[in-house]
Amino acid sequence: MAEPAKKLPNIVISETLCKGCSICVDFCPTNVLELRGNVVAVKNLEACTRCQLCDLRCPDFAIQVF
Amino acid sequence: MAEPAKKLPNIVISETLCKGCSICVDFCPTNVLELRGNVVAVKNLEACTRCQLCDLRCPDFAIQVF
Amino acid sequence: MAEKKKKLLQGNEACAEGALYAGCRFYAGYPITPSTEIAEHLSVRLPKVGGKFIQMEDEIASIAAITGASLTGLKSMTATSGPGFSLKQEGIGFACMAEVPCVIVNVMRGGPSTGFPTGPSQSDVMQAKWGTHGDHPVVAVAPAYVQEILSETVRAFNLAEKYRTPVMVLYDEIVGHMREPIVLPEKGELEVIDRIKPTCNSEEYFPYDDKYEIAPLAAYGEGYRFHVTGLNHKKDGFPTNDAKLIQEGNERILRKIENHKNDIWKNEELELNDAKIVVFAYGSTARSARYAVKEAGNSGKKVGLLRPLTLWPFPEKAVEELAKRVKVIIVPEMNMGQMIVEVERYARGKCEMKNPDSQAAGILLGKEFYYLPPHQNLWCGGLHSSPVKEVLRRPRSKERGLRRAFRSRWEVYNVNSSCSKKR
Amino acid sequence: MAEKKKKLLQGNEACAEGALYAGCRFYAGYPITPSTEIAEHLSVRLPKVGGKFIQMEDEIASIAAITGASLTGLKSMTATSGPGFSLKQEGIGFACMAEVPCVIVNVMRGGPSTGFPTGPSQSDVMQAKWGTHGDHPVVAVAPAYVQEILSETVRAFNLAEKYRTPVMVLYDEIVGHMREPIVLPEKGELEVIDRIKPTCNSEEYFPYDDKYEIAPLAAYGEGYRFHVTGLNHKKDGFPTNDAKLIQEGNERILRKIENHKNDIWKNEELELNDAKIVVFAYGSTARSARYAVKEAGNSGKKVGLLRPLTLWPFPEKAVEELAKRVKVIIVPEMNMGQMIVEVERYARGKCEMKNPDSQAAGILLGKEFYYLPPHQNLWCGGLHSSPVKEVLRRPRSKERGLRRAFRSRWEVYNVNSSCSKKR
Amino acid sequence: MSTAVAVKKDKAPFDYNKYLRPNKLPHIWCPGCGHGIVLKAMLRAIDASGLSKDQICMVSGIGCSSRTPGYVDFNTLHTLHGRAMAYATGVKLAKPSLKVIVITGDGDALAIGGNHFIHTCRRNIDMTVLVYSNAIYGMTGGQYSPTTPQGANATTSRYGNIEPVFDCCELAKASGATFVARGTAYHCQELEKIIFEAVQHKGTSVVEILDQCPTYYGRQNKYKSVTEMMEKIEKDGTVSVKQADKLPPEKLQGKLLRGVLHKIERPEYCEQYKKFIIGKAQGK
Amino acid sequence: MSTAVAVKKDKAPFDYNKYLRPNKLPHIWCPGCGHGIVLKAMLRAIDASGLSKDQICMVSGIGCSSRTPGYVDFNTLHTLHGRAMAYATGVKLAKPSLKVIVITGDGDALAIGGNHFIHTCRRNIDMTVLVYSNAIYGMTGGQYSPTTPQGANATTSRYGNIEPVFDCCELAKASGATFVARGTAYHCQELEKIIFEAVQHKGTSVVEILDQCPTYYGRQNKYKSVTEMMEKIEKDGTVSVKQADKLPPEKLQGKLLRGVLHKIERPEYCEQYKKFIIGKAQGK
Amino acid sequence: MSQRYEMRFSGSGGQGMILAGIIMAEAAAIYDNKNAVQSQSYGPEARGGASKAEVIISSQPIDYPKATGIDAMLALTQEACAKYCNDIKEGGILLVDSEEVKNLPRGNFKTYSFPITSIARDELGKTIVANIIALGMITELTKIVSHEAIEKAVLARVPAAFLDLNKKALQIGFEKAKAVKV
Amino acid sequence: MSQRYEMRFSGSGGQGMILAGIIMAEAAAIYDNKNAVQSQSYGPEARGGASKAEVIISSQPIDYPKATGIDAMLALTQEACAKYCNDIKEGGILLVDSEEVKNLPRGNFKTYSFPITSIARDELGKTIVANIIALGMITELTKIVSHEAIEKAVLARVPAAFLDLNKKALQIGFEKAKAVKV
Ligand SMILES: Cc1ncc(C[n+]2csc(CCOP(=O)(O)OP(=O)(O)O)c2C)c(N)n1
Ligand SMILES: Cc1ncc(C[n+]2csc(CCOP(=O)(O)OP(=O)(O)O)c2C)c(N)n1
Ligand code: SF4
Ligand code: SF4
Ligand code: SF4
Ligand code: SF4
Ligand code: SF4
Ligand code: SF4
Ligand SMILES: [Mg+2]
Ligand SMILES: [Mg+2]
Repeated sequence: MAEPAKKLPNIVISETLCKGCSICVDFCPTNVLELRGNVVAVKNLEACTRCQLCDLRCPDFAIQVF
Repeated sequence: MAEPAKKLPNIVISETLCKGCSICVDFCPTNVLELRGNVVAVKNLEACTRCQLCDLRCPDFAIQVF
Repeated sequence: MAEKKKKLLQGNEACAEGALYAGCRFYAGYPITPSTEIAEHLSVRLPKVGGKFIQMEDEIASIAAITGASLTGLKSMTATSGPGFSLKQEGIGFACMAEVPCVIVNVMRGGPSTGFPTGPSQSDVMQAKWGTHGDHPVVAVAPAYVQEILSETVRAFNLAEKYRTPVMVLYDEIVGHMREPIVLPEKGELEVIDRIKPTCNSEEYFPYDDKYEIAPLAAYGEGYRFHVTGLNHKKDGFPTNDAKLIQEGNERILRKIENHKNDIWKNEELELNDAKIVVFAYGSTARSARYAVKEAGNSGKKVGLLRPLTLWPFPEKAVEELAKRVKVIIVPEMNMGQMIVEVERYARGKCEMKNPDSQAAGILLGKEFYYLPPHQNLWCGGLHSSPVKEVLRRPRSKERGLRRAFRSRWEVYNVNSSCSKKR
Repeated sequence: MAEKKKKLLQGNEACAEGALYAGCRFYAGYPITPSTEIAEHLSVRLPKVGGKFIQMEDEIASIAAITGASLTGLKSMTATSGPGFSLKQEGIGFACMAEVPCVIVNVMRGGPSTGFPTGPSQSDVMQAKWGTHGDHPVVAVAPAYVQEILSETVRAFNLAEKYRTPVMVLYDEIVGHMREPIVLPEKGELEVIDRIKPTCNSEEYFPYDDKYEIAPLAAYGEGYRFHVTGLNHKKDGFPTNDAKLIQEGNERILRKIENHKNDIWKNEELELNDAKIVVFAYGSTARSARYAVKEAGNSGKKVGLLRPLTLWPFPEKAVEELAKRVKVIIVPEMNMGQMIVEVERYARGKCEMKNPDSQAAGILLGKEFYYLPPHQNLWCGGLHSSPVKEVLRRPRSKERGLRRAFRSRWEVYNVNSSCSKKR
Repeated sequence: MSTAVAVKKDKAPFDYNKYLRPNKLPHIWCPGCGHGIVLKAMLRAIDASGLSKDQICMVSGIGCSSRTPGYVDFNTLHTLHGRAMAYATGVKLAKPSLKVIVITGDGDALAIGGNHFIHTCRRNIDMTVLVYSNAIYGMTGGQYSPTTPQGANATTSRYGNIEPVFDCCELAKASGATFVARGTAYHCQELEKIIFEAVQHKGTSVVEILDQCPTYYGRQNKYKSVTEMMEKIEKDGTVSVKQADKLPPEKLQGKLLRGVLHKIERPEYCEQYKKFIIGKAQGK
Repeated sequence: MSTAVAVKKDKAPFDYNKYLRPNKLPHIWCPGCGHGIVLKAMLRAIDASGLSKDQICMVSGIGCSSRTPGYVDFNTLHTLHGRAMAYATGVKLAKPSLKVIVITGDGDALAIGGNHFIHTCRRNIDMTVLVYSNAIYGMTGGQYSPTTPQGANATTSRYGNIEPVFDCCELAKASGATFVARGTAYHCQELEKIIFEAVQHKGTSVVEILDQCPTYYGRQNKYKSVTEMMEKIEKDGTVSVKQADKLPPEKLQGKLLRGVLHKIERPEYCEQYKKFIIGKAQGK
Repeated sequence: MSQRYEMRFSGSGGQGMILAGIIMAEAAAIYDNKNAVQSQSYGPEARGGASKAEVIISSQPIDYPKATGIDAMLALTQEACAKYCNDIKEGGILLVDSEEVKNLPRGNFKTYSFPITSIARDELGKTIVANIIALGMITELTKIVSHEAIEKAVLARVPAAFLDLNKKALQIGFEKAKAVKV
Repeated sequence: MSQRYEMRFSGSGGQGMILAGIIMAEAAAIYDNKNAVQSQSYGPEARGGASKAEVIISSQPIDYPKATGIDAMLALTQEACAKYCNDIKEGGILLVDSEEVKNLPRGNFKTYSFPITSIARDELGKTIVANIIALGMITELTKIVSHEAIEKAVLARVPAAFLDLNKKALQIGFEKAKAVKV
């Protein structure tokens, strides 16, 4: 937290839309995401490469990365 | 008529079945048949080679040769 | 010059001309006897006015295509006969549910099944009402003359557009294939109704807006991007599972016809004033009935004719009132008894109805309209008297087109009161 | 042990079991809610007894396949729901015309069109009668309980085989998806009728021999090389254009049902003896009616129930007789009013019929069967009294499966005579 | 009426009566209609196959072509327009011992019946499907069909048909049929052999047979005679697969191939059903 | 709920809302259903094509897949099971200025809708047909479809499916479609490009899109997760046409090709109608 | 019914009987301002075998559209004659092609037998106009429509290239009929 | 109607609510020889969201097949509870999973809140048997079927490999219910 602000990606998740299918979790190349209960959550934001594969494969318009 | 009996073919035509379509006439290789009115008739029996093409192509079961 | 406008047209051609007059610009169909001439005529005539004709792969595709076309704003029609009409049923239900105006012509032939393709019948009239699943609105007209086929086809389009619903035109092989001189109406001579389009802006547009009795219908591609579905839907067109909305929606599509029966009904009434015997007949059977009624009149008998040109909604009011004041209603049909179901229902036991089991002396109708040469087609004659008996015993068998199944049993009714002559 | 034989089955499973019990050995179908479980069950069960199950490409192919299969001698069935039933209509007509025994199940859902696929309805009952073009015989049964689905399916097969005709089994999503304990009948417990096969030699065999009322039906491949067509045909099965033979053929296929209505009819009668108010109800609506009739009886009111298990041919005799001696017949239906057409027709004005326009105080029926918890489902109660009014004002909207369209207007009837309690 | 002298016994004419129903001739087909020629080739092929009449079930739809079953002494089923193969599927699966032959027209099989056509091929259920392909709806009086050539006249294409045609054989093959062939009424002896082979085949065999409708197709398209139709469409419009190999591409332009075009082995539906479905269900 | 720090503006996420109808999400599809992935790829492709929303008419049949039009802000028509292409034909011919896109399922397009499918392709009428192919009837709860693999389980094939499958792309091609391609939900970016190309094409373009129904197909066939389905069926079960050239035949065994499989030019139906029918009728 | 005049034109498919019926109906309805209804036989029959067209002419509106008793009938073939002749009224007229119809039906009607087709062939070189000759004859025999009307009707229905031919055929018909009548 | 006993089992799709309903109906109908009717919710709802099964038990034949006033209801999720609780009768019973259902509905009925799913996980290692534990509890709470009947019904419906597990789950249910009741 005391480190200089890295250019971290934005990951926007809609809890109301996410159905917890786990597609984004399983296909994230750098293991950024995880399911918490029935909704996806970010567990390792630093690792995100902004590849947007999670968004592209999410069937539910529930996650976006920029 | 006075000649010795040649082994002439038999051509059997059914007047009730023949519809006079002319297929047999037109496709007879040796020009044996002709239409008389609406029914086929033999005009040159001697020329018949017994190829049976007339029978094979008659749609109406109306002519047989043997 | 009168001659200029008079033309000898076949019933099916008149139907096609009626469609063109009404502004039909899209036809999709699949050939079937005895309706095919409608398609053939339109395949030539439609492109001349910039309209589209397409022969689809089957009847199901045809009703689908005209429904799709109608949603782009074109007045659309298909025509068929029994087997094709059966196939179209699911698609007709869709058009009812989605409230898409279109016209479906059924030139009736002998059924059931493939039946007797070149013979006439009137045996799809109940199918027109009940053929598709679920409760749905039904409007059907039944012309009897070639000229009338033209004008009723125009009326069918008008009703379809006005009430946003499929409308059926039902006639039989006899009038379909017959030629009669007709006068082609000039522009403006017959009323032509176009569908109402929305004027609001697109955000405020609801394709099933219940603030209207019949909501305006936008055309695809004109800025109103609306949704159409065969599922029960809300006023915005999107599906709903809400029982109340479902009930309301279903009631609404029925009510829009129910509430306007007076506008849709059309009957010809002949000699009804003080007739005690009335014939209820439609389509080409009514031609015979009409003839017979006139004959009866000529010989001083009071016989009336109620000829519905609108078969559905059923002319219940006319029948109900009639039943209260006549002695008997006779319903000759070129089928085994179909519209009689409704006639009996609305007669409510108030008058006598033809009893098919009665073989007593009486009036000869229905089948005999055709079996008998007109001078023998008696309004009153004993069953046991000679001309009638003769006919009953040996119907001449050549005129096969006309000898088709009418009612299953003798069309005989005992009405002594009006029976004056005996031969 | 009674426990051994009792089983909790879903209505659709009971239908499949009934088919197997009746000897069904061929099923062809296409999935559709809410009938699919019949196919699913038979896909597992049929091959165990050497029978054949096939999922066809659509519903049209399905009715075709079972008709073909039946002609090889196998008892055959298909099942569907509204949209599929509409598509099968042409094929049903063929089976009628060709006199091929088969059973068609329609598990009714909300219509028209795609409608409300998971909701129940009774809105295809008139379609069952009139859905295909042309005059044709119709036999349809309408079970209301899971046990009855089994036994009526058996009866449907029996009637189909006995009368060489398609027979329909009509029930709705409620009973189709409900589970009830039923007792699987042992072999011999229920009657099973097999079709009559010819015994004559093949030269003397006519598939439509009019010397029989119902001609024996040979199976393909057993030496009788007969012809089957959907065209009008002679007794030898070959097409004819002869009007007389056409008429006779059409009449014969109608007459074979007409003449045996007594054998085909089946009604449950409850408390009819001296009831002045009678409910005419079938299928799952009749379950509510039955409950209500019992309740009325408990509170000392004479209310009866006529519950037809055979919907077609219509129980005209029962209704006609009833109408002569009761004051009112009430016809609650899970549709906008279908069988009421026939009830009204055969009542012939002899008794009062529920007048849908009457909003006076009176009996609450139909929709309210379901809307109301049973203790409020009053046989007699003022419209303006509280429990009723409350319900009319705000139907609870959760129980959507049951809140579907019944009759279009309030099911209210004014019968002062039997109105004793007011709340 | 008959002219007979001597006899060459070995060339005895084929006895069609063996397979025809008594007193049904003359058939309803018009003078010169190709359907009769095809019927005869089929009967000779069936005769060669040695099948018994009781064993054959012939199923058809609706159309002039579909009237065929009425004339032949088999188990015959004349069904609904387009549905022949669906009825036939029921017959075959219910009683696999029957040899099922479907007679259908280009309209019946490829227009309204297209779906049953492709699904029958897909299942590879054992039946022989003969498509009498005359490029027109004959029965209803000459409307264009999915095989009417582009530019041709029909009562619903008075300005010339713009609809592209189906290649029936390609469609059958892509759908899964395991035997696909084409013949013509003109090449009636070759046709007989093709039908014979089709009947022998286990699985769905489809034969498209080009024949002629002089009444509607011929008249509307200005053919002077049936003979001209047969020559131009059937003879000159086709090349046999065997010849085709030897011809330069220019010569094949616009010609349809005749002969067996596709033949593979694939498990048959009824046998699969018996083996895998009934077998497993009964725990065998 | 959202975790945001800095932004790389050039990689702005795609704004689906531009094409979605307000308040219609969440959609009815099950967790993990592939249909949502396909929908998104399609919207990106449409966006790339620059078509206006008013110009697009999206037509579907009945099925889970066919619910798509309800979510998108075009002129939308949700019709009857199997009939989408017939309705679409009416729309297109009546108003050729509309860009028609048909959304259909494997059951909708290839089972009950097979006939309209092949005839649409034959006519080469301008429309893009997207077949959401999940090898099952999803909407009715998991019965086998014409694309369910042999041996697979479904609620009507508890002993293992014996029905051979259709190759949707082969069928489209044999029927006359002028653009035929295959994509998968897994390869969602490639899919976007394929759909883009299909939409650009003039004539009938068919794209078979392999996607997954975890609820019925997955559960019944013992897939442990959606991810496993996508990997085994969509990723490992396919090879792109480009790679395929470089692979030895063994490696292609049992795999479906991805990419544009067929693309030719042929006159389009509505244009032909205008030119030849209306043109001649009006004597132009 | 006396104001109904019922006609039947019969022959074999291709002899133009339906066209003859249509022309007669048009003559009556359009050029003579009467009412007319024309119908024809459909079905397998239309293929090959006997073919017929019926025309009913009346000064009144025509309700019942089919023939009930034939006032005048034309038969160009034996088959058609045998098949359709039995509805001819007492006092009606039957016109047959004498070369085709050898067995004349008996009945209380007048029969005119005339080599219509050979006349067409011999005098005009085209058998195709036999139907027009017949129309001329039947017009003259029945007087149910005027010469002018039938001529207008014929000319309106035939291709421009054959106007003269058909006009001649009609004239021949008129004349031959006058001859047979006497 | 007093002899009707109406039960509702609700939760989310996949929690085995329909199976619970079926087992309860079988216990009543087959092993306790009463009448029973079981129904369930269909439709898009069945996918994902709340799911429910209803059972009506009676000593009399059951005509009206749907619930009219619930005597006993189970809710394993908050959504199901909110959606379906409003038909509970006065004096009825509501059993909820205490970890899932936080907002308890109010009404004139007894509510039992209990960590059913965690018990399943903690004591049996399988959340899948939560429905069976719930069945045990509701049997004990309502006494509408006998312990023997419900046990037979459970064992008849579960795979052989899991007989013991389910037997235990049921027992736990009985016992926990006794505990909450006191
Ligand atoms: C459902 C249905 N639609 C249409 C028809 C009318 N119909 C009968 S045969 C036919 C076409 C026949 O064409 P084809 O199959 O090519 O046979 P052909 O007569 O050319 O031998 C049509 C459209 C019908 N009988 N049933
Ligand atoms: C005429 C008709 N038959 C059957 C059905 C039932 N039905 C609805 S969707 C469907 C299958 C859908 O499968 P598919 O097209 O593959 O779509 P998916 O749900 O798999 O996306 C069926 C059989 C129907 N609605 N209408
Ligand atoms: S953008 Fe790529 S790296 Fe980042 S979370 Fe999504 S899939 Fe993982
Ligand atoms: S892919 Fe979408 S719906 Fe699935 S878990 Fe990820 S965000 Fe949620
Ligand atoms: S057998 Fe051959 S040669 Fe003889 S007539 Fe027939 S076609 Fe001619
Ligand atoms: S082919 Fe047959 S029908 Fe034709 S002319 Fe010859 S014999 Fe007669
Ligand atoms: S109409 Fe054509 S296909 Fe039909 S019988 Fe005549 S020639 Fe043959
Ligand atoms: S049932 Fe299958 S296809 Fe339908 S929404 Fe669920 S996962 Fe998708
Ligand atoms: Mg053809
Ligand atoms: Mg699918």
